[in-house]
Amino acid sequence: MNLEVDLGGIRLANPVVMASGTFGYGFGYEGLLDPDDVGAIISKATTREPWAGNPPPRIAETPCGMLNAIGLENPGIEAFLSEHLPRLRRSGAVVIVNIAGRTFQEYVELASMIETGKGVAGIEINISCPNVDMGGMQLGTAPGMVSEIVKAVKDETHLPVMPKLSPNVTDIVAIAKAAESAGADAISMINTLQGMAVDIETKRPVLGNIFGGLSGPAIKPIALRMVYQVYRAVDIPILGGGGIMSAKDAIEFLLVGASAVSVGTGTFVNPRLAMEVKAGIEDYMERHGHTDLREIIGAAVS
Amino acid sequence: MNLEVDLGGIRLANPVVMASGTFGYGFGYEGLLDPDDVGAIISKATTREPWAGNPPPRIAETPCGMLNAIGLENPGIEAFLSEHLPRLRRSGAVVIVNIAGRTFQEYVELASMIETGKGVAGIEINISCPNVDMGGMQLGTAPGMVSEIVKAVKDETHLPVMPKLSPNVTDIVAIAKAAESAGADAISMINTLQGMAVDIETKRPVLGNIFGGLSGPAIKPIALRMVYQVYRAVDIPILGGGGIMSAKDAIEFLLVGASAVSVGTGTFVNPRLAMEVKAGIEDYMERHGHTDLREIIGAAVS
Amino acid sequence: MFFLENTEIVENDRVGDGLYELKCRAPQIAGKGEPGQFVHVEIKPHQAASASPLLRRPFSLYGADAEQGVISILYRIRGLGTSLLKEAKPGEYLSVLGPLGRGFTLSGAGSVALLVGGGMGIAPLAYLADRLLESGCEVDVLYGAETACELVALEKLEQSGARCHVATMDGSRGHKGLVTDLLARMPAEKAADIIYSCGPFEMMARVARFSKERGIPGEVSLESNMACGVGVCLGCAVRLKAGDRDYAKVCSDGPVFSIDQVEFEAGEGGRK
Amino acid sequence: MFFLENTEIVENDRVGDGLYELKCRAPQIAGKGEPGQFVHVEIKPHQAASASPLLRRPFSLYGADAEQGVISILYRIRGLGTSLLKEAKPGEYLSVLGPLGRGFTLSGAGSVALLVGGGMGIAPLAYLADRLLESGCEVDVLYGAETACELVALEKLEQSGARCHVATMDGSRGHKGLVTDLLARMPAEKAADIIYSCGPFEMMARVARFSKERGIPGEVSLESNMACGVGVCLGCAVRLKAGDRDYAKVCSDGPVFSIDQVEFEAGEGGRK
Ligand SMILES: Cc1cc2nc3c(=O)[nH]c(=O)nc-3n(C[C@H](O)[C@H](O)[C@H](O)COP(=O)(O)OP(=O)(O)OC[C@H]3O[C@@H](n4cnc5c(N)ncnc54)[C@H](O)[C@@H]3O)c2cc1C
Ligand SMILES: Cc1cc2nc3c(=O)[nH]c(=O)nc-3n(C[C@H](O)[C@H](O)[C@H](O)COP(=O)(O)OP(=O)(O)OC[C@H]3O[C@@H](n4cnc5c(N)ncnc54)[C@H](O)[C@@H]3O)c2cc1C
Ligand SMILES: Cc1cc2nc3c(=O)[nH]c(=O)nc-3n(C[C@H](O)[C@H](O)[C@H](O)COP(=O)(O)O)c2cc1C
Ligand SMILES: Cc1cc2nc3c(=O)[nH]c(=O)nc-3n(C[C@H](O)[C@H](O)[C@H](O)COP(=O)(O)O)c2cc1C
Ligand code: FES
Ligand code: FES
Repeated sequence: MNLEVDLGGIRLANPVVMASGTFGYGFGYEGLLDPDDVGAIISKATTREPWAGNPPPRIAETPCGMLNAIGLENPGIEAFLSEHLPRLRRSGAVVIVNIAGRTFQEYVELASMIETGKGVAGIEINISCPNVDMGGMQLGTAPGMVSEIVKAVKDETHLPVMPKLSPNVTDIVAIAKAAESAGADAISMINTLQGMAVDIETKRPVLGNIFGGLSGPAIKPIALRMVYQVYRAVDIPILGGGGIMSAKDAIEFLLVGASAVSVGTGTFVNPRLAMEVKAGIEDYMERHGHTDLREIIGAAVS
Repeated sequence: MNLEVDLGGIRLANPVVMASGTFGYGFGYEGLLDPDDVGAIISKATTREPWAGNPPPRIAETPCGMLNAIGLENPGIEAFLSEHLPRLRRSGAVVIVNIAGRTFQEYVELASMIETGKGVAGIEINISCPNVDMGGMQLGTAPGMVSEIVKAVKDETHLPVMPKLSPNVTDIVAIAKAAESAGADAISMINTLQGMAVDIETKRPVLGNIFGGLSGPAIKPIALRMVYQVYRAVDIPILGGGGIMSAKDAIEFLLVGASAVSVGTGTFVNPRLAMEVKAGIEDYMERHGHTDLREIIGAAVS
Repeated sequence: MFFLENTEIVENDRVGDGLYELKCRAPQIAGKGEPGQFVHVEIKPHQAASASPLLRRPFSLYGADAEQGVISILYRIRGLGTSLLKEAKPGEYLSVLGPLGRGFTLSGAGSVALLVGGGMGIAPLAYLADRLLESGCEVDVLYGAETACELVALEKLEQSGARCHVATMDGSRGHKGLVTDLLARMPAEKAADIIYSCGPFEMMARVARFSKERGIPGEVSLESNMACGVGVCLGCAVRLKAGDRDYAKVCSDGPVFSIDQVEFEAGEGGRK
Repeated sequence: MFFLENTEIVENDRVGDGLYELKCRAPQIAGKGEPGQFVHVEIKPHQAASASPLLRRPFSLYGADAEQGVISILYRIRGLGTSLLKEAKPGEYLSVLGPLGRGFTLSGAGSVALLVGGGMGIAPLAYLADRLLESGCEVDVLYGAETACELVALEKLEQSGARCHVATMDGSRGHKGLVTDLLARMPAEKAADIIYSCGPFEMMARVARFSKERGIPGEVSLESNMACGVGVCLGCAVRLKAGDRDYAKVCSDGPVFSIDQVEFEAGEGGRK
């Protein structure tokens, strides 16, 4: 059974990828999930300088979902490259680095620093960070802006570049196309939907940041729809996810056109989920008489 | 205890409104929920001519949510005015008519026909029907278009006009402001989020229409966030909803700025939900020492 | 006229592989529920405020005892809802909405009724057989299943006095093959005065062909995904005939339709 | 080092009004779990594939018997998760992740430990008392609750040999008032060698003041909403001191922190 996929130049032994921000730097679940068993690990968003993140509470549970407002807390690219990356490399994992910036220049610097760092398989551009402003407009929600960032990052690196799209947009297809034209090697989708929760006893928003990003099963129907739409519109591969809690969910994403799937919130619930998803995809393929993953990618799209 | 609210000129005895499309024409739950006990009833979307609707399956359940792709099946405005409206009026209910068109002209005609019909308290403009195109762009997703429709309808009627916003947009605030400037008396939000479901055994989308609208508790965090944002930006009252399943959920919407709340999918689960929500709001107000609903509207917004 | 009852579970027993029968105290529904009508059941584990599963689940009445005030349903484990329903224990409560929809038209005393059911389709037919027999009809039931141990309604049917003819796909009981194979064995003349059928689409399609060939009127019970169950959401639409412009609502125009109202020949997808 | 165990429930009993004690067979966690560490419990009614509640729920170890391979937690019904947890029956299975976090630093033999707990804060302290007594410490416990019948850990504490001093808000047992009122009654000199505390923020704030005044070192256990429980999501952040730039992770830097690491004076919000 062939589970290998090529995610825009990133070769994955299997299509199950750990979503950014939900697997730290690869070792939080040591003993339960080995970094080199999954298709790839996408590291927590890294910024040019260390970020402290948002005031607590940062987490709230919602029906079949959760809100997070971590606010990109991270130690900065230098600490990432010197401390976390070497350890991850030694594990044999395929590492994709998720980068986030406040300015154009930050993205460019991040990309060039990663290019020179060794052992990175690709760059995921976080153009969908919900709490960062750029030129008054929310980043990642205008095709022109996405196109410019992708171009700038591509110019700076030889690594495969994969923008991660925000679902908080009117026209996801326009954004995906802009990314493709700008030279993106693959597309990652979806990031969280912006939401909030309210405590009726204190009459205050639950999150310290008021707004947070909604993830988990609640958003799966929206994510599937967007992957389906984008798959019909672009030719580059898609890393699809949002609410994957089982192999069945992952297969849904493959059928609507994802070449690989990302598991995020699901890992918090079931730390071994990624491995179960991988095994479940194999079972499914066997049951349906498929020998190559490519046979099911996009099979439900007409 | 004063539960009365003024929804842009529509006087409601209590803030609980039956959402369009989820209560038919007011008599589906006869014996369980009386049309005149709720704040208002918003009738199923009515179009100029009868519409047959979408091919089945039209319904799919998703985690804490449901997708529907009814496709605005309805008997047309003439049948509505002659058959359904008179019966609803006799019940003593406050009736808001939800209208949907394919063209500008249709909205204008619908508005003028309703103006002359008797006993309607207001018009909800469905500018967020997910499966209707207008000039190549999805209706209700561009501020300019929303503004034009609101103006055209306002020109045609003396009734309070309330556009119902689509959440499938990058900037809900811009749309709400456009509606306000165009003369909208209130804002209704949110309609469903576009989503889909996949059957991995048949490898086909579940819905006959492929895409459908996501409603239910899954979308509540998104709806709350949007109401919060719009409340800060406009001065007209908001009818808020999306995923309300309990008085607690409804109070969350009031606290983020809704003057009244709409109950949709929740009625399918609990046909008496609207009455339980009303009672629960009263309990809450008593417990927190409030005597007027206005004291809690927007109380969580800073 | 229907009711929303908070019903106490009296019994919820495994009656076969993945098959359960649930009885609950719902006096109002039991007093009104006719064969072919269904109930819409809220499934909330331990009555907690969980929104998953969200929607109610529709099940045909398998029995309704007006005197005892008890209704029963027969169900197969399919997904989340039924998996949780099977864990509900006697003494716990379920919110049940019903009786809903249009049931079977009961044929008059002295007539011969032919009931053709497969799988869970037997549930409404078993209740129908009871009522037909009570009112003095003769009842033949063609009852199909994958294997003998799935014929969970057989005892009930035989006890009530129906003539049962069985088919199983694996031949473990009765005819080996499709239940509709048994139709060919029916007497060429006056096989029945009326036919009632519920089950898989292909089975009903064959029954419909038989009904047409023999000129025997009949009724079938259809299924569809449902939200409200009472006719307000328009979610359960089916196109009865390929050419129809309009859709019928399974929940309130049906679930029982006259057999000639429904076009089976175009296939299940063809009617969409 | 932690484990993911599919544990069989041995006991899940009501021990007070809205209070339950759950014991389950988790040999690996029982063999490793130290006082102050917690377990992260998946709550899936009947092990069904429902995603509501979604996240695991954190509970302090109330006991861990390495020989029997059994752990216990003491919990209060709060919302959806705990309401469903209380319905889980012996023989059913729960997925438990643990032991997680940094527990209390055990003080050496011969030392005197002062434990101050309120409400569910008693859970980790009761387990701590056990271990301290085993290793030859003297243990004073100041134990506060709303009312006498909520003092559910009292018997266990007394049996283990701890000296218990009780306060209830309604005066139904022990001192009437705050448990921290009892601090004033402690001997002015050498009240204890070390203080451990867990409970409401205000209570811990008073304990911290006492610790400072008397110059007795101590540790507190904090709470925070959690997603992963293992340090990867950064969701459980707390700012320990008002001026801090960085946040600490309750799940992996804590939940136990040195009492002087935490600034209580600015109030709970002040540290945000
Ligand atoms: C009028 C009517 C009568 C029925 N009578 C019976 C009966 O007597 N016994 C029995 O075992 N089953 C019956 N069914 C089917 C039963 O409703 C489904 O098996 C059940 O809803 C599955 O729920 P689930 O959560 O286990 O499955 P899931 O697949 O998890 O359900 C997901 C969603 O799909 C819907 N769904 C899935 N299958 C069906 C289906 N076949 N029909 C309608 N909706 C479906 C569910 O209601 C739910 O909203 C009947 C259906 C209808 C419409
Ligand atoms: C380290 C630690 C140890 C704990 N030990 C115990 C214990 O021994 N006994 C006990 O009764 N409780 C303990 N708690 C609190 C317990 O986790 C919550 O009461 C429980 O999660 C509530 O879940 P629910 O679904 O019933 O409530 P809901 O309010 O429905 O929960 C909704 C969400 O909020 C979170 N949440 C709610 N309250 C808390 C809280 N106080 N702390 C963290 N998250 C919360 C839940 O985990 C969930 O994600 C501990 C919490 C932490 C962080
Ligand atoms: C706690 C948390 C932290 C996250 N941090 C990041 C991040 O740093 N960068 C990023 O691109 N996405 C981040 N995400 C988004 C996830 O990578 C993922 O796209 C999203 O959660 C949807 O998938 P899921 O439903 O499987 O979690 C985060 C999500 C969560 C829940
Ligand atoms: C079956 C169904 C039909 C609907 N039909 C309409 C409609 O005709 N017009 C409209 O404006 N909204 C329609 N809606 C949207 C609801 O009015 C409501 O805005 C949405 O479902 C979110 O609220 P809820 O989560 O409480 O259902 C429909 C929703 C459902 C579920
Ligand atoms: S299920 Fe709502 S109309 Fe039939
Ligand atoms: S809960 Fe995830 S880091 Fe603490």
